[in-house]
Amino acid sequence: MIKKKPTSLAKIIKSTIFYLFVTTLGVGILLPAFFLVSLSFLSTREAYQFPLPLLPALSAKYSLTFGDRGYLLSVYDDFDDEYQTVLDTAELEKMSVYMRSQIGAPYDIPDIEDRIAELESGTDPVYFKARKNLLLNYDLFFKVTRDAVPALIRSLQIAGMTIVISLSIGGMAGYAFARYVFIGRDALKFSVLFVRMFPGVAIALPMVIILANMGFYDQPIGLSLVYSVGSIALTVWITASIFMGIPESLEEAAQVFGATKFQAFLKITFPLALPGLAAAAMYAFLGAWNETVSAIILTQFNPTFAVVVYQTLLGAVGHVNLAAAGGLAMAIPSVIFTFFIRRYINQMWGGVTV
Amino acid sequence: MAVAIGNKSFRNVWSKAIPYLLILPVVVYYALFWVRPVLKTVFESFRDTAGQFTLQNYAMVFSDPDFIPAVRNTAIIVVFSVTLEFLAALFLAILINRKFVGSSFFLFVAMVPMALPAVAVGAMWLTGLTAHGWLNSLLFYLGVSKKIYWLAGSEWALLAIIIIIDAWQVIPSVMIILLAGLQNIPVEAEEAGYVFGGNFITVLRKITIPMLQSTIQTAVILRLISAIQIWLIMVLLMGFNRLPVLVERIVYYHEEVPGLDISFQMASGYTIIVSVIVSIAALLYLKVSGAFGGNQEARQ
Amino acid sequence: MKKVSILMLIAVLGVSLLTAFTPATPAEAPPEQVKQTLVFSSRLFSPPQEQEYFINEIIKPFEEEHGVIVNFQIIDDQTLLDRAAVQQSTNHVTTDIVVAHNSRMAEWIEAGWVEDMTEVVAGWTDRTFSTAFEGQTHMDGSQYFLPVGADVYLLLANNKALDYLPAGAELDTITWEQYAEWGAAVAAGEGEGKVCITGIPAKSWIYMFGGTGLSYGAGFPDVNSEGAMEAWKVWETIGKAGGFVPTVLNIDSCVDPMMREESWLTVFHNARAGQVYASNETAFTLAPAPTGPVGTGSIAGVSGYAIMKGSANYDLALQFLEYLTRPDIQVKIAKGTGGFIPPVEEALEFLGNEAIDEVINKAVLVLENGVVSGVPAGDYQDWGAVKQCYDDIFEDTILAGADVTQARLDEGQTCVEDLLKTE
Amino acid sequence: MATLTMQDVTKQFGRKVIAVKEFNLEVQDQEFLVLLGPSGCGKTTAMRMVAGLEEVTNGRILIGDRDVTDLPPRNRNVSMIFQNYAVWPHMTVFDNIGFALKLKKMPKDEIEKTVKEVAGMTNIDMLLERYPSQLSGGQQQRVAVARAIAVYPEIFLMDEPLSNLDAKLRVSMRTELKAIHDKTEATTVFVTHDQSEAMSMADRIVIMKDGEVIQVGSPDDVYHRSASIFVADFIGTPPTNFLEVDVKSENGDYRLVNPHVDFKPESHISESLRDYDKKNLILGIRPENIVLTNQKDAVLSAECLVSEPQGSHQVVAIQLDQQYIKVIASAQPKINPGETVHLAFKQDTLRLFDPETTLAIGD
Repeated sequence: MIKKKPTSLAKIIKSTIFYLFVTTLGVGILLPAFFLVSLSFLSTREAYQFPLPLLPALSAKYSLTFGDRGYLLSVYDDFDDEYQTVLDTAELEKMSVYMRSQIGAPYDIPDIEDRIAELESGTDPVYFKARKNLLLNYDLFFKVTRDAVPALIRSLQIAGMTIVISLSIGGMAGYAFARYVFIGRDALKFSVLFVRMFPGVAIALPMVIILANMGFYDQPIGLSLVYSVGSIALTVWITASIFMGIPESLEEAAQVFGATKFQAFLKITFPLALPGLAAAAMYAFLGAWNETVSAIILTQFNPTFAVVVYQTLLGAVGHVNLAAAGGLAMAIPSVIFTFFIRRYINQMWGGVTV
Repeated sequence: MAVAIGNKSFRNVWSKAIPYLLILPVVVYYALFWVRPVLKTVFESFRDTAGQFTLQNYAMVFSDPDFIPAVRNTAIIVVFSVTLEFLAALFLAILINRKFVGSSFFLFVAMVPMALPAVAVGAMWLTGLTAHGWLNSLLFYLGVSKKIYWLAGSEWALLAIIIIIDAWQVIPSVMIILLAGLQNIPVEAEEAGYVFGGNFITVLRKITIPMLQSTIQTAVILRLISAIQIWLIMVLLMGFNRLPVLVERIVYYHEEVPGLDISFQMASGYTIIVSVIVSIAALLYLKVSGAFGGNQEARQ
Repeated sequence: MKKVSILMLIAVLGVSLLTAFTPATPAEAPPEQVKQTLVFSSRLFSPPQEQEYFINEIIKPFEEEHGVIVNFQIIDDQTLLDRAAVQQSTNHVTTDIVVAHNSRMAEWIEAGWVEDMTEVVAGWTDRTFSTAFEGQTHMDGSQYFLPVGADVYLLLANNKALDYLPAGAELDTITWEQYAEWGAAVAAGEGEGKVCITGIPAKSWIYMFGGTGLSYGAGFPDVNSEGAMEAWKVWETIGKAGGFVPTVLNIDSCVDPMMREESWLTVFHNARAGQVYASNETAFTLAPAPTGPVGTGSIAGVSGYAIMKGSANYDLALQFLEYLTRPDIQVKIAKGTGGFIPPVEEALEFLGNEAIDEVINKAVLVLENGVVSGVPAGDYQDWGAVKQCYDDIFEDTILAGADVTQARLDEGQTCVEDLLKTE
Repeated sequence: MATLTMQDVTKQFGRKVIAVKEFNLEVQDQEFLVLLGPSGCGKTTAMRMVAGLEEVTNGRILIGDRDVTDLPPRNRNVSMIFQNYAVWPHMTVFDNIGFALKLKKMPKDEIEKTVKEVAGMTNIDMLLERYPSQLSGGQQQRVAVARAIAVYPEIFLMDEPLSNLDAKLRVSMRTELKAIHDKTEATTVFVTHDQSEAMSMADRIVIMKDGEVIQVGSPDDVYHRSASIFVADFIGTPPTNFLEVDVKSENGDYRLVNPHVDFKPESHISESLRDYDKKNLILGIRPENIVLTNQKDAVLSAECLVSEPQGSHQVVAIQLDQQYIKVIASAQPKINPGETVHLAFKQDTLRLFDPETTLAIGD
C-alpha cells in the first residue's frame, strides 16, 4: 500500500484559482458565441427587446380584451412585469399567425375562438398561456431555405473535393519540399507567402470566368478548383512540415526491403502522415465551407449551403434571430470538424518556418 | 575540385526530375488559375481607359483623399492587432501547453471562433454592438444602466473595437501555430532553465521564446499578411467609406461603385499598391526578425 | 478518436470523389424527362416570410398549372449582375428571369442582357402598367422590364413619440418643419436622438432626403437648388438638436432600430415600414410622408421583371411573366409581401379594407397625390457614388450640427454632376 | 552470399562537398567488414551507396558479378539495419518483419514460417503482435535485426546499429550480431565510429577520413601497424602516445632525441631512419607498450600526475611539457600521484611517422 502525501491546502487553492481563471477565460471566449446561440432561440419579439433576454422564455402569457378594431391581444413582458398590447384585429388567422411568427408561441384558431367566447361571455380580460416553439427560427430557416439538405450534402462534397485537390497537389509539393533539395526550393517557400500577399478579392471574378470558360460552370468540381487556389499555398507549407516530421529512414528502410519509392510512400509515409494531413484539411475545409462570393456567381442549379443561407438571410432585415439560426446552422459542421482535428495541430506547424 | 560526371543512366535523370515533377502540379495550377488574373491586373494597372500605357492610375490612387487615411488606418490596425493577437495567442498557447486536466477541451473552446462563418460573426457583432444590443444588455444586467454607443465613437474608438473583435476571431489561428511550436520544444530545454535557477518569466524570455523564434516568425508573418488585408469585418459593421482601409478600397471600387469610369483603374491601382505594401512589410519583418541568415546561427 | 476522425475523413473524401464528376443536374442541358425548370432570380421578396409566401401562394399555382418547376432564388442586384456577366460572357445562360431594381435597370439594358418585350406587352390588353417608371423600364421606346412592387416613402412613428408631437400637427398632414420640430422635441425630452435615417454610406439616405427636396420643389437628384436648400434646412434643424439616433452612422436599414426602439421616428420605404408596423401594430403609427409647400414629395422605386437574353426557356418565361403581372396576382403579391404598391393601374381596384391595405393605401395616396420622382440612375456612371455625395453632406454638415451653406451644397452638386455619364 | 566490390566510387553533394572520394574496396564473401571513422568521414554515405539510397556520382558497385550501380535499392538484394532502427511505427512487429516478404509475394504460410524463425533467432517471438511503441529500445533493435535477416540478403548493411543502445546492451548485442552473422553467413558491412566495436567484430576494418580510405586491414593490422598518425590516434583506448623527436646520427647509429628522451631504437627501425637524418619525426607508442622499469633501464623518468585504477590494470598519466603520456601498468603496485616513475619502451612496437605526410615510415 502506497501512502499518498495529503494534498496541501495551498495546492488546492492554487489549482482552484487556476481552474477558475481558465473557466473565466473560456467563458469570455465563448460569450459572443453564447449570445448568438441564445439569439437563435429567441422569438422575434424577444430578439428586439431591451435588455435582451439571456435565455429564451419557455412559454408566453397572453391576455385578450376588446379593442378598437376587434380584439386587443397583449403579451406579458417579464422585464417590465406587465402586459403589453401588440395587436388589434378582428381577423383570427392574422392573430394566430402573429402568435406563431412574432411571439413564437403558437395558438390555434379554434383555441383562440374558445378564448374569444370566454371574452364575449363576460370575462375581461381573458388570460391564457402558450408553449414557446424554441426551434421556431430553425424551422423557418429550413422551410424557407429551399433544397437545404441537397445543398448541405453538396457543400460537404465540395469541401471534400477541395481537400482532396489541395492535399494532393499541395501535398506533392510539400513532400518534394520536405524530402528533396532542388533548385527553386526557397523560391517555392516564399512564393507561398506571395500568393497570400496578393489581395484575393481583386481576382475572384476573373478566376471564376476562367473556370466557367473551361466548362466548370455550375459544377461542384469547379468551385473546388476555385477554393483550392486559396488553400493549396498553405497546404504546401503544412504538409511539408508534416512530412519533415516523419523520419526519412522509415521510407529508406522500405526501399531497401523491396519497395519502390512510390510503394514506400504509400505504405509507410502516407499512413503515418494521415492524421497530420487530416488536420491540414481543416484549412481547406473551413475555406470551402464558408465561401459565398464565388459560389453565388458560379452556381445556378447546384448552390452550396453557404449560398442558400446567404439567399435566405439577405432579406432577414428585422429578423436577427433568424440570421443567428442560419449562421449557426452553417457553423455546426465546421465546429464539429474543429473538434476532431484539434489534437493534430502540432504536426501541422512543426517543420517549415520562414 | 571538379569530379568527372559519369554516364547518366535513365534512372539518374528520372530521380533528379522527381522533385520537379512533384511541384509541377502546383506550378501549373497557379499558372492556370492565379497568375493569369494577377498578371492581367498588373497589366491593367498600367493602362488607361483607352488601353494606352499610363502611370495615371497610380497618380489617381495617391491623390485619392482616402488613400492616406486608408494607409494610416491599415497601419494602426496592423501594428496593434498583430501585437495584441500575438501576445494573447502566446498566452493561450502557453496555458494550453501546461496540459492541465481539460486542456484539450479548452483548446477546442479556444478554436471555436475560427470555425464560425462570416454570416454568423456578422450577426453576432451587429446585434452585440448596437445601442440595444446584447453587450449593453449584459452591462445593464451587471448594473450599468448607461448605454454605450459602441460604434458611434471617434475613429480611434472604432479602430479599437475593430482590432478587438477581429482579434477574437483571429487569435485561434495564431495560437495553434504557436502551440504546435511549443509542443515541439523538448521538455528538457525548459526544465534545464528551471534547474539552473530560472523562474517562469526568465525561462519564458530566455529559453522558450528564443527557441520558438522561427515558429513566431511563421505565425506573425502569416498574420501580418492577412492583417494588412482586413476589410470584411469593417464593412459588415459600418459599411464602406466610414473607416477606409486599403483592401476595403479595392472592394469598394470592385463592388460598391463598379460603374464609375475610374472604378477599374482605381481598383487595379489599389490592388497592386496593396501587394507591394504587403510584400515590403513582409520582407521588412523577416529582415528585422532575422529570418534571413540570423537563425542559421541559431541553428548551429 | 484518431481512428474515428480518419474514418470520417476518408468517408467524406470517398463520397465526394465518387460523386465528383456526376453533378446532380448537368449544367448544359436540363434533362427532358424531368420537368422543365424556370430559373427566377430576384432581388425582391427577400424577407423570409415573404419568400415563403411567394413560393407557396404565387409560384405553386403556376407550377401546378403548367407542370413545371420554378427555381426561385433571392440574389442582390450586384451579385445578379456579376452572375449575368459570367453567364453571358461564357454562354452558359441558365437564369431565365431576373428582378432588378430600377436604379440598376440601365446597366442591364445597356449591357444587352435582357430581352425586348415591347411587342409582347402590347398584346396584354387587360393591364396598364403605371407610367411613373417608364424612364427606367424603357429605353429608346422599347420596354425591357415589367414593373413590380413599387414603393414610396412613409412616416413611421413609435407611439411613444406621439407625446412629443408639436401642437397643431396632424399625422396625416404633418409638414417637414413640424417633423423636424418633433424630432428635436423627442431628443430634448428623452435626452437621446430618436430620428432614424440610414447612415451607412450608399444606402437610402439619398431617397429620404430626395423626398424632402421634392416637397420643396427641388428636382432629383438636386443638391443645391433653392428648394433643396430649404429641404436641407429641415434636416439641419434635427441635426442641430441632436435629433438623430446616436448610432445613425451604423444603420443600414431603419427596420432593426425601429423594432428595437432605439429610434422612434423615421420616414422610409413603405414595405419596410409595413414590416415594422406588422411586428407590433399597436405600438406604431403609420402615416404618409410629411409635406412641403408643393406637396408630399417621395422618391418612388420599383423593381422589374426581365427575361435574360439567351434564355433557353423564353416561352415559358413569358407565360410566367404574363401570370405575374395579372392585376389580381399583382395585388396578391403586394398584400403578401409587406405593402408594395402594385404598379398596374387595374390592380388598385382589388384593394380592400384590411389592415395591410392601410399601408398600401397610404402609399398609394403618396404615389397619386404626391410629388413623385423615379431614380434616374441610368444617367450616371454609378448610382452608388451619387448616393455618396449626399451621404458626405449628411455626415459632415447635418450630423455634425453645422449650418448648411450654399457653398457646401454647390460642392455637393458638383460631386453629383461630375458623375454624369460622359458620352 | 556474395562479394561486394566498389570501384573508384565517388560521391559529391552539390558543387563543393565531396563526401566519398574514389573509394575502392573488395569485400570477401561472408566477410564481416567494418567501416570505421569519425563522424562526417563518409562511411555512412559509402554504405548508403551500396544500399542504393544514395546515387553514385562516379564509379561502379558490384555485388558478386552484378553491376548494381544504377539499380534501385529493392533490386540489389541487400538488407539494412538503420541507426534509429527505422521500425515502422504503424505496423506490428510481425508486419515489420514480413513487409519485404509480402512485397516479394511469398506465400502466407512461408512468410509466417520465416518470420517465426528469425523472431526466434532474435528472441522476439513473444512480441510479434505488438506495435513498436510498446517495445523498449533493445527490443526495437531486435525487430530491426530480424527484419534484416528475414530477407536472406546477399549483403547485410548495418549503419551504426548499436549506437542508440545503452552501454551494457551494446556489448551484448555485439556478440549476438556476430553470432547471427556466423549463422547467416551473409557478407556484412558494418558502419561505426566506435573503434572498440570495430575491433571486436570485424574481420577487416576500413578506416576512413574525409571521404578517403586511410587504411584497410585486420583489427591487428590497424592496431599494431597503424598506417598514419590519424589511425594510431583513432584506434585504441587510451590512444597512442606521440612524442616529437629529432633524429641524430652518432657513429653510424641513429638516436631519437628530444628534451625528455634520448635513446637508440632497435635495429628494425634504425634502417628506415637513414633517410631522416637530422630531421624531425613523430614517435608513436601505445600505452601498454610503455613499461615500468628501474632507473637504470629507463628511457624516460617523470612524476606521475594521475593514476586511474581500472581493476585489472591502472592507467598512469605523466605530463611532459604540454603533453600527457599515458601508460598502462599492472594494477599492483599502486602508483600514487607525485611518485616518480621510470619508463621504458617495448622497442619492437615503436612506430615512427613522418610529420609532413603523417604516414608511418619503415613499413
